[in-house]
Order: sequence, then C-alpha cells, then structure tokens
Amino acid sequence: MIETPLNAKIKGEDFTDLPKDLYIPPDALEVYLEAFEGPLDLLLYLIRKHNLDILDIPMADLTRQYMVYVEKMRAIKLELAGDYLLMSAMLIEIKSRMLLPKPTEIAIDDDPRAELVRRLMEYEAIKLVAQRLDEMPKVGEGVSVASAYFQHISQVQPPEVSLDDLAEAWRSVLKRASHFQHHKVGRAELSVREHMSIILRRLKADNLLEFTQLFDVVNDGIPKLVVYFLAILELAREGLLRITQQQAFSPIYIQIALDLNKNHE
Amino acid sequence: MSETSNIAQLKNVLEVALLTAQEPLSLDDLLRLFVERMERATLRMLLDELKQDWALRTLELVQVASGYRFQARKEYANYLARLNPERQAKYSRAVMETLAIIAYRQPVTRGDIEEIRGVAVNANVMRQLQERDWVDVVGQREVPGRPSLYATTQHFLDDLNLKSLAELPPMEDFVKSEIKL
Amino acid sequence: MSETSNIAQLKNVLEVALLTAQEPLSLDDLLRLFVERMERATLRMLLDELKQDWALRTLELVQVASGYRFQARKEYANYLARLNPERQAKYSRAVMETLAIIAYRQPVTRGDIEEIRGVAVNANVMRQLQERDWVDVVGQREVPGRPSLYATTQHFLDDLNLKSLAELPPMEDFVKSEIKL
Repeated sequence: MIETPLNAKIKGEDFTDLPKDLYIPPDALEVYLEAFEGPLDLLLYLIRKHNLDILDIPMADLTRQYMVYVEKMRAIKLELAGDYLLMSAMLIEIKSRMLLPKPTEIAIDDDPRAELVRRLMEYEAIKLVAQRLDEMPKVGEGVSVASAYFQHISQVQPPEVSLDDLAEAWRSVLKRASHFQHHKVGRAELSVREHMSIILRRLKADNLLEFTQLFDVVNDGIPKLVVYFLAILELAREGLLRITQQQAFSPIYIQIALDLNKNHE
Repeated sequence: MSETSNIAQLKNVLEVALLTAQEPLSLDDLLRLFVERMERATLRMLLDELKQDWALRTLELVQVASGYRFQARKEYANYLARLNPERQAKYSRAVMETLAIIAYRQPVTRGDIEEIRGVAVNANVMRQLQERDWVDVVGQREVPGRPSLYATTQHFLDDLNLKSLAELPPMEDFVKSEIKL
Repeated sequence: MSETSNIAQLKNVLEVALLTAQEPLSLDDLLRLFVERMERATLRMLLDELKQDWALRTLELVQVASGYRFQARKEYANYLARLNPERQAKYSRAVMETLAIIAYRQPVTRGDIEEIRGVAVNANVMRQLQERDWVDVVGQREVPGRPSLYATTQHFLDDLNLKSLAELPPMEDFVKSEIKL
C-alpha cells in the first residue's frame, strides 16, 4: 500500500520498516475508522504505532500516512471526514513551513510543529485519564452502598416563623382595629412588658418577694433597673400585683394580687 | 479450594448483599451469590444465624413477601424521621395574630386578645402556641374567673433569634407611616 | 433526662441512619438526628469510633464529597456483581473523554472540549453526562454567544468514591508516562 519507506528518526536511529499494519481489509475499514475519536486520535495512533518521537515528529512521513487513512475515509464515510480534512490541511501547512529557509538558531517556540505537539500531548493526557476514570469503581459498578430498609414515619416540623411574619401579624391587628392607633409600641414599652412577664413568673414561683430582691443592683445596669421598676408599677396599675409595706422604712413586699373580695385596697 | 471456606465468610457475603440491596432478596437471589451449589436448607440456616447475630443490633433481618431484608428497628424511627422532616404549612392568621398580641402586649388574658382581635380565640390556637412552647401562663388576673395571663417564653425568643422582646420590630414607625396626615 | 444517654446509643443512632440512607449524609444531616445540641467535634469523634467498630466487618464507613456512607468492602464486589448480571452499559470513549476534560479542566465550554478533542461534541454526549448528574452548567463565559460553562458535580465525586477533585488520578505527562528511555 505504502511505497515510500519511513524515514523517521527514533532517538537518533534510522527507522525504515514498512508499517505492515496500515493495510486494512476494505470491509473492516468502517469499523476500524470508528475506533478513532478524531484526527488527533488517529495521529497519536500513527505516532505510537511507528514509535515516532513526538518531540521531533517527521512531518513528511506522518502526513503521508495520515493522508492514506483520510483518503479511505473519504471513499467510505464522507461526513466523518470534515475534522480529518481540516487536520490534513494543518499537517501540510506545517510540513511546508518546515521547508522554508530559516535562521540557523530557531527557538523552540518557532518550531511550526509546536502547536500540534502541544495539542497531541494534551489530548493524549486526557485519553489516559479518561481510561482511568472508566476503570475506577463507581457506585452501581463495583461500589455498593448500604441501603437497608426503614419504615418512613413522617415527623411534621412546625412552621417557621420569622420576625417579619410576626410584625406583619401585629400590623394587621393594628390595621383592623383603628382604635388601636394609640398603641404605639416602642422598644422601651416592650422591655417593660417583657419584665412584667418575668416578674409574674418569679412571683408564681415564690409568691412573696421583697422589693429589693427583684433588683440585681450589682449586675443590672441603670436602664434595666428602671425597666424593672416601671414593670412593677405597670403590674400594680393593671391590678396584677400588690405592693405592701408595714410601716415607713420597713421592707416593701411584692405579691400577686390576691382574690379581690378578700383584699381590696 | 472452595471460594467461601467457612460459615463466617458465607454469612458475611449474605450480610453485605442484604445490607446493600435496594429490594428484598429472595432465596433464589441469594443463591446466585455463590458459584458453588448450596442447598436451600443450608441457606436458610445461614440466614437464621445471621438474624441471631443482629438480634441486639440496630437493624433486624426480617422476611417479607418477596424475600429477606435488613430494616431499622422501630425504636429508631423517630430519629430517622428527623432526617427528612416534612414541613407543616404556615400558621393560620389567627395563630399569628394571637402570637403577635401576646408578644407585644404581654401579659394578656384571653379576654384581652379577644377584645383586640374582635373575635373569640379558638382554644386550638392557644394550644398550638403552648405546644410549641412559645407561650405560657405566667399568672392569673385577680378578677372574677381569675383568667390566665399569657406571656411569651424564653424558647420563643430563642426560636426567633432574639435576646429580648425589646428586639422585636417596634411598631411606632408603622403607626406613623400608615396614618397620612 | 437526656434523650440519648450514652456513647453506645449515640453511635447506634448514627449507624442506623447511615445504614439506611441511600445517599451520603453530611455532618449537618447527622446533627439533625439529635434533638440536643452536639458539637461537630463530638460528632466527628463518634463517626471515627463507628468506623473503627466496623473495621473488620463487611461494610466500611467512608467519607466522600457530600458526606459519610457505608459501602461494601472491595473484596465483596465480585459476589455482589452476581446479583445484578445485567451490567450497566459502558460509556463510549467520547463520553469518557468529554467527562475527563470537564473533570480536569473545569469550568469549560463545549468549544474548549472540541478544541482539546479535535472533533465536534455530540449533544447526546453532554446529555448522558447531565442525566447521570455528573456534569452541570455552572455559568456562562462572557464572550459573544455566552457559551455555557460545564463542571463536574458533587454527585460525580460521590459516585467515584472521592472526597474532592484533588483525589482524581493525577494527569500524567505524555512523554513521561509513555516513552521509556
């Protein structure tokens, strides 16, 4: 098939064997060509098959061999040949550029083959890792994951409520009851209300507390002490607790307001 | 010579197959695991032993219509349910407004809430808030009937990521912005 | 008082969750199993112990990209393969090379892939990879036409038993790997 012997140099040694494997029975050709993933794949095959040095590719030989394949492809599977034809053009261009007279010292970057070599090397590296990825055990193919059965009972999670939801609800309460326009709840009032609840909780536990016990003068700052005091006054005003003192300067006691019929101020 | 030389190893093969199978495995499925011929009686005996081996563990080997499978013991169902919780739909408007009133006006009685909302408070609404541990009773108002006084809990603050009620959005701004003068 | 009082019980809950989960469970997933707060360091320690407990057993506790899972030890792969004789069809070289380019060069456009492979990328190839949830679109390159940028997914790492892309087989140099001097 191929008249011209190879004239490739492998590590300085002449390589002149005729590549016997280039002959493919015509009926097998289609299958054979489909084994190549594209022109780069075919080039790599040729380079490997003939032990060419990828860093010093004999362009004339490689191009010639490549063209043999492409001609066969054209004969059988024209639509496959598009990418391959583009590569033929590139190979011929590189070959002709190498024939041009050049300065004695050529930088490696100026080698017309540099781009082709880079692409071949990159593609080969990808080919190798693709193979390794293919061979790795995968879930469903060599890796079996534990999947014992369990009775799924659904546990209903309570709804999420955000501050915005809450503010929105309060807003709609206010909106509906126009007479609540005077309810301007500010931060100060909220802390008073919070402390009203806190004091009621403590009185629920202790029943009777000395006035001073409610204040942690050492740890609470002035604002907090004031809030406690306001909370006590507000609770008294709403009739929720009773403040008693036996006589002047004796301890002041706070207790839950008792039944109205028994103790009335 | 034989691929699986002892009982422990045979049981291991059965165990790993049953632990990783997505569906129950029939006796025929399980026999396929072994190249060498195995009597069904032998297989049954091995499965019985495997079942015993797991008797005190987290899974149990059970037989269902289509074969054998490992399944989580019942006592773990509640834990496993937490992995894939189903979120309940949002709270009703009644629940949210009641919560807002308790948060902003606490301590309040049910009567206070009804007065503000203008409608009766459904017992179910209060129950939802108390079950969530967002609201509790902090005392009684000393009026006839001694109605309970409701307030929000520490847990409510935690869930809403608040240090104190003072961090609730103040409503002053709202009133100002709504009423155009 | 506490729901899960001792280490053995905590480990049992983790074990049963991991044995029944079909997908890897992250630390966050696992923390949801417990009502009471648990430090991540504690959880890691428990997982480590659990791994030790299973060290000589049929499954191993492994960590992959999206979390922890139990999987059959390698030596059982041959047995398990007999259970499902109809093996998944192998992917074509075009699919595997495209996957390799996306894995090692991500994020890449279809144009990048075509440039490296030297041939047009068949739409079917990309579809196969996306349907397997191994590859997805992570953005667009800001050039005319705004081509999609493809990357591998966490699921790809999980399926290949990897914690991160750094664990992919190293890409070898053409010259080094092939040419023996």
